[in-house]
Amino acid sequence: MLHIACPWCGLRAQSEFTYANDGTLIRPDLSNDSIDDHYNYVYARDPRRGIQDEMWRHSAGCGQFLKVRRDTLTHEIHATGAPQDDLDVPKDDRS
Amino acid sequence: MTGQVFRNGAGGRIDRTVPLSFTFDGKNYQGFQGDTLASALLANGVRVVGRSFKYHRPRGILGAGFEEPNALVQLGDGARTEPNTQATRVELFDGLTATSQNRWPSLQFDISAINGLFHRLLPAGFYYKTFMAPANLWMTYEKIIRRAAGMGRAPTQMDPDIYARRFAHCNVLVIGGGPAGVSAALAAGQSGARVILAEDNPQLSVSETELADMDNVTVLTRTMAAAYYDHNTLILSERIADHKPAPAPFETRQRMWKVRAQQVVLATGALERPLVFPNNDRPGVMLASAAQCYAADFAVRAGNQAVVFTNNDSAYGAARDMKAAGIDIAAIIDTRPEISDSTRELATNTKVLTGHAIIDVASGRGGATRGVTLKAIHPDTGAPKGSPIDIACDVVAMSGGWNPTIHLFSQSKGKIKYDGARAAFVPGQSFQQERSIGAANGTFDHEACIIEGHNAGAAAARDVGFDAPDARTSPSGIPPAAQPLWSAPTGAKRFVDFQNDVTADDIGLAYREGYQSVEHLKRYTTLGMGTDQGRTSNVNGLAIMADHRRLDIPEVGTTTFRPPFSPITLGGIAGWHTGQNFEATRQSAMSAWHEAQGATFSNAGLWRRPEYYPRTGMTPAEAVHHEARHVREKVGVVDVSTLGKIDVQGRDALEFLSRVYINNLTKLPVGKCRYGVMLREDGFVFDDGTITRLAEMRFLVTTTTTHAGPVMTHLEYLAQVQWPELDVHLLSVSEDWAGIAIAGPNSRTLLSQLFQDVDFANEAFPFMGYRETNAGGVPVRLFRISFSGEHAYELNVPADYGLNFWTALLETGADLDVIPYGTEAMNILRIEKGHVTGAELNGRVTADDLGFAGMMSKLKPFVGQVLARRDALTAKGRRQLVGLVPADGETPIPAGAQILADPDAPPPEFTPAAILGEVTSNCYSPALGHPIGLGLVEDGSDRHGDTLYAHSPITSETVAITLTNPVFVDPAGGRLHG
Amino acid sequence: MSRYSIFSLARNALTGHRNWPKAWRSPNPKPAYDVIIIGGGGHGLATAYYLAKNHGVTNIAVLEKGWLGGGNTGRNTTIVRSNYALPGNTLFYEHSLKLWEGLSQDLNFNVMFSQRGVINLAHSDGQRDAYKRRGNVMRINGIDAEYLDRDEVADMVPLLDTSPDARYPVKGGLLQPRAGTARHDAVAWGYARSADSYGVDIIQNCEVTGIDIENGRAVGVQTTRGAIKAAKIGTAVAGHTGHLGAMAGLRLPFETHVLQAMVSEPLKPCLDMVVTSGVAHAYISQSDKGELVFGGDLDFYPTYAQRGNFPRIEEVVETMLTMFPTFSRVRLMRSWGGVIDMTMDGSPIICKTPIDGFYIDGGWCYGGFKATPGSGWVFAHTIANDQPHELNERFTLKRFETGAVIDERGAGATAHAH
Amino acid sequence: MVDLNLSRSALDGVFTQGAFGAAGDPGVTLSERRGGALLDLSTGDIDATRRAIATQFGVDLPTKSGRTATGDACRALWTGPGHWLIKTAPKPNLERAWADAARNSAVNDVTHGRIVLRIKGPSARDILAKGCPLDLHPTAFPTGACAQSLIGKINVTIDCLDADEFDITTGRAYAKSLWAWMTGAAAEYGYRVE
Repeated sequence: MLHIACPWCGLRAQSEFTYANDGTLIRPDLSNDSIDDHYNYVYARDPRRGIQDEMWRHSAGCGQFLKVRRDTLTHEIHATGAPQDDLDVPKDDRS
Repeated sequence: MTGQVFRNGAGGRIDRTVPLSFTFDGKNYQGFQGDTLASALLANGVRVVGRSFKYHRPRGILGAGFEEPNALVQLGDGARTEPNTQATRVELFDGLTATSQNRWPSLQFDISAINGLFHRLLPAGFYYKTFMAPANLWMTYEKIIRRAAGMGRAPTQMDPDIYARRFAHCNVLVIGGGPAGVSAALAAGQSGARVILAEDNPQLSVSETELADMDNVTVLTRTMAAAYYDHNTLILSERIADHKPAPAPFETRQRMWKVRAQQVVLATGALERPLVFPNNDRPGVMLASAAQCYAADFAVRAGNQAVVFTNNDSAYGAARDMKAAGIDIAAIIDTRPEISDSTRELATNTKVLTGHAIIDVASGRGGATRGVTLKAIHPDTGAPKGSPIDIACDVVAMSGGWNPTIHLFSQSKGKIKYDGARAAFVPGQSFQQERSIGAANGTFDHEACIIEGHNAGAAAARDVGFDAPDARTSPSGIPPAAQPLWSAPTGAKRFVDFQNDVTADDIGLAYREGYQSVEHLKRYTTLGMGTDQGRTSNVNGLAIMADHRRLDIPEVGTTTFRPPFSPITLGGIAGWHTGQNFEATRQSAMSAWHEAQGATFSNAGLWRRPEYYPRTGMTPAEAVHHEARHVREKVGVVDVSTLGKIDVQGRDALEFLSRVYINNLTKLPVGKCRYGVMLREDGFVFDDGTITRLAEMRFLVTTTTTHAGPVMTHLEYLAQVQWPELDVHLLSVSEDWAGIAIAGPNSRTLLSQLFQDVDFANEAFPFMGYRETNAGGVPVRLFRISFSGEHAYELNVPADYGLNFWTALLETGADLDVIPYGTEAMNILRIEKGHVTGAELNGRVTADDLGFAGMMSKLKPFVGQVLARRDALTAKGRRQLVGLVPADGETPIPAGAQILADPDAPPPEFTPAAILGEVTSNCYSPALGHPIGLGLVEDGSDRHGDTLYAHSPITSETVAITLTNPVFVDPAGGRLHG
Repeated sequence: MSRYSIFSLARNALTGHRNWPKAWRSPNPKPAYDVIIIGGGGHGLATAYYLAKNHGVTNIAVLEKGWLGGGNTGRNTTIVRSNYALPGNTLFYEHSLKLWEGLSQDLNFNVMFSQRGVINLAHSDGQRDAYKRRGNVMRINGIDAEYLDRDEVADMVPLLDTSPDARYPVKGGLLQPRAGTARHDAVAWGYARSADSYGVDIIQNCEVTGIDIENGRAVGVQTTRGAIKAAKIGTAVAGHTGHLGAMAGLRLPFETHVLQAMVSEPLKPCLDMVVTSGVAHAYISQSDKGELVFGGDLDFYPTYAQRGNFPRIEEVVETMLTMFPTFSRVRLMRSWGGVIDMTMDGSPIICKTPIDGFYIDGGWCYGGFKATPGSGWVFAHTIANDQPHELNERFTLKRFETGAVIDERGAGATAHAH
Repeated sequence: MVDLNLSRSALDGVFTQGAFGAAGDPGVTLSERRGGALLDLSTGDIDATRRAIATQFGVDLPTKSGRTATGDACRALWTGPGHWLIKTAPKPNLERAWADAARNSAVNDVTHGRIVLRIKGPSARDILAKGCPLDLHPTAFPTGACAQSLIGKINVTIDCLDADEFDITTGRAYAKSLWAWMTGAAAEYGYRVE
């Protein structure tokens, strides 16, 4: 069972969370009406055998979405943060 | 103590003051408190306890614990019966009943043993090569195969017992209560760390009062560590009441622990390997450690005269203990050409034949062992040579070396490695926060185990910040005894996997046919696929395959160790959450009232909703029609509490909603509602509902019952992740407000009577209007919206008042003839009005398909807008919402029918049948007096007036239907607006 | 190929089964082939077999990174059915089912296709109608289907809880009598043996590490056993299609997820059908060995690790015991996980790609095993003719761009809800 | 005219008082808490909101996750970043007053949408651990801690009032299921209902 460090609530069990989406997806701007750009947002994915950023939700906790950097080969979690956080920046240095 | 002829008068860990009666295959026996079923059977001289899977050969007890492949019994009967139970792990209790398995008609005479005669026709994988002709007979063959397979019988009555699960957290979890594990738990416990120690046996191997006195240490006995998952989560299965005839009242039978441990210490011990030689499955052939265990722990002699057969030193200790218990050791047969002096000292006064091996086991009555034949073996090749020697015996105690129990280590993703000196796989690099110690780590020396345990326990505690005792120095340099693997190179029926009847020849056949990878070997021969999961067979099987392939064992590889370590009950895994408790149930504030009226219920997500209220003298259908008709004629109330309700507040609430609904909302004033539709990002319709502007910056939006959760998640995702700059606060208030719809011509009068301070006149409170009032101190929200198509309102009150308002409406409206109606009537009313719900909102329709194109704002961007423009979503030929009426005006439209032009068209070959559409909803319309339906039909909007067929071959119904406008009742909306 | 039969078995018994030939050769890779199939599971081997048998293409290598059938072929719950509702799926899966019906004889290898019937339980009126709707599509397309009422279900599945006050009462069920189960490993072995007999090179322990593309055309692969050239390259690598696609520079509408399955200890026959429940996702059958075989939903997070976690096992077992309460004292023997390509509409992709000579067969979501023969058959057609068969012309990558998705569950563009 | 102001608990008629389950000293006492008000507070401006709440309720909203703060007749539970559950004596029109006054924040009166169960006794932590994945050891979840988590499959807010005393808040519609879970879990320890 995974244990995920919610950036707000601390380390919690997998059953409190739901996986939401690829964590790198940025929705096209509202003014953007390109079908291609929306296709890429909605459908295209870059599979990562290894470390990838994901969006999860602490659905049975604080309800917040969080970014999770996780290894898809080992299930190790290397970092978590708020949705807008850059996980490359160490936690203490994030604004 | 009659009958326990193989029990010694003294010794062992049993309590002779507590005699216990039990039955096996209907026969009565006696044992003692502290016995296992296996030890008690052996004490009574019961040798044959089961039949093998394929050849139905008689089998006896091989081991003394987890490793047991043969002695599987059907435990108990009736509701508490339990198949495939290892007799070696069943604690004896008074009144225990057990039955042997996989034999018919009896254990002594098993018809299927005839399979043994045809064994030449039944090599590994024989079924892949035969039973193919004639093709239509396979299902018959299969029935016979199925009947022959299986083992125990599943219970057919409800399990009366209670199972529980629980979570636990600790700093250090120690698995295994042997010397190493206890030592580790002590060291970790002394540091103050929170420690859990789990041991499968009823007691720890060493009595340890210091451990028991530590508040920070939890000792769980009768607890098997079943699985090791990610992030140091382990599953433990605790047997609380299995050693009793039945649990006490309210007592839990088994408790499954889900432990999150910061550090784990695995002290899971080692299991002995059998040796592979002809007829090594005869009852009486057992593991040396098992014979030793029965002698030492249970004071049971496994037989009268034993031959010990070994390739390593450990069996000499077993021989000593067996001899001490009174078993005559006829000889120790050692495959090694030489043994050390210290080893030989252990066998003083016992005949030792080195460089020899057993090449056959003779059987007597019932198949039990009565002697062995030996030969000298070639020191390099292991091939038998010279003349045979016969020795009479009724026990063969064999030892092929030891396998560290690395299952949990392997499950933890630790890398295992082959240790040639120990001839075994041992833990290599750990992956998680884990340490393996003691025999599980290939350390077999008692003192070394204790020190290794101490050091691991202390280090684990130190790693999580506790001040733990210092490491002790291990008496290193104790070499493991040389234990070359040995198996007889030839001879019939050399069993490798006892439970699945896999022989060395089967492995040879797999090799010759190319099933050489370990996984192919396993799958082709079924090696290691029994309930014991290959505990006694895997390494021997690998060694034989390696030998064929002329590879070293590690080059052959191993199969993956899958959870659970040893089988665990399904009841224990599910705990509370089965049957009625499978999932939570959501109830509205009026649920109890509906129940009291005898309503039937249906599930909508987790909610239970009343379908209709029975009426005396009416069939269910008549009652439903009555409710629907009554709403059109008078007034009815329906519980709509289950609709999703989301409170949306903030400076940007309007902007946010404009982005997620297709509607233009900028002109929605405070005090008004609007019907709204949401698309998914992919452009298809997601959900519909109403949007009400409660205040300048506050909205209440509703969702369908089943989509409430997904819609909330969707909105939160957008608000939190994609548009964090918007000031918007979302809260699900579905359960805060009870919802009641009041529908029908009399609804206005009814509400006017109840809320006298509200002006219900059309101008003051028009269709799609919203009003708030306060009734006796209770805040009330009134919406003039309609799902039924009638003049109607929805009323929201804080949920605790819901039941009171419901009954108040019924009381107040008694003169107006108000009745309650359920979801069935509601469904009829909305079909009559052409309103869509689940079957139409099927996740594959566009807004245009449902006739909502006009709602789609062109003035602003919204979610789904762009991908809704894709070719396939805008092409001609899409299915559109239509009304359906039977062409003859009376035949019911079959539910789930498909709509075609030609119901007699033959089935196609490669191009899908020409189906034009489907019936999505259907009912009898009391308002119209005939059946109606809704459907999605290709270009349906252009086909009004066409006649097609609603074709339902699955119910043998075909009905000519005419396509119409989907709004059957009041298409002009006079009732709504009036 | 030496023929298998009761007679050959008897003949070989006389020589102690010492003379059985290898089921397939283990050749070293040649420098070049007409076609390379990446993936030595059921789909890849079936593709090679049908390329040889139906299209006369025999200069083929099947490259397998591990052991044959070690991916999802050997990890599934062995259910075979064709009870689909949407055009594209219906006839494709039915064609596959028809191939299953003759497969043991075609391959001369008993794949133990057991047509014991699959029942989908309906737990509400809405679900009942939906199953009828699906059953009608099947019947109109010439596929067998029957609607059972509650009592008929209870007769066929006596241990199922069909009481009206159950948490999710059984209202009825959709039965496909010709559906059933098969022996999963045997399918890979049977195809391997037959493909081998046509001269197909089956190369195990050969992992593809790169796809060579020249001028927009795939010309070969890099492997752990060297570079191999080929005129055409097809992938059939359940769970890893996205990864291989990325090697060729394609971004695909996939996520890779783990699906767990499990078996109980073996029991005497007590469940004769395959039973699936629609409310709580679960499917259960009993193997010929007597084990109850069951599974449910994904673990619901992307992963390439063939291991799942316990919460899903708990939920599947909860569901199973809610359906079959008397199995409470039966024990779980083994659980495992397989990784699967989840597409954004739940339906597979079998098509040419924008790269000439590079074809993909993937996106099987939960359902790849039953598709094995059909998938191989149409994929072989697609590779041989450089255009799809009618049966797979809808299974394109393009459909996500145009919106012509095949979304049986109506769950939309998510890769883990189908 | 009927009396409309009649509030009913979701657990009306669901339980009776008395001792149940295993014999002996009860492991816990279960009871429903009613009478107070519950407010859900969400803000994008934490400082301003804390000032406003301090003025209105005399409680200093906790900003650390999993913490509670107690004022005169009020208890505030941290339920998320910028999010609190405030338990207080009923005050009229809080929600409306707030909506008119505050910006970049929202208040909802959720008194009637939730139920609160109290579990108290030596077995309380063991019982909760049967369904709650939190580490409930007193060192990890001490008096004054709160958390949102699961019990069984039901979302709950757990408020640790004392060493062996907890208030469990959940959605009103789940009341019966949570009650069934609690009593089912407590039966092996014995429990009293008050």
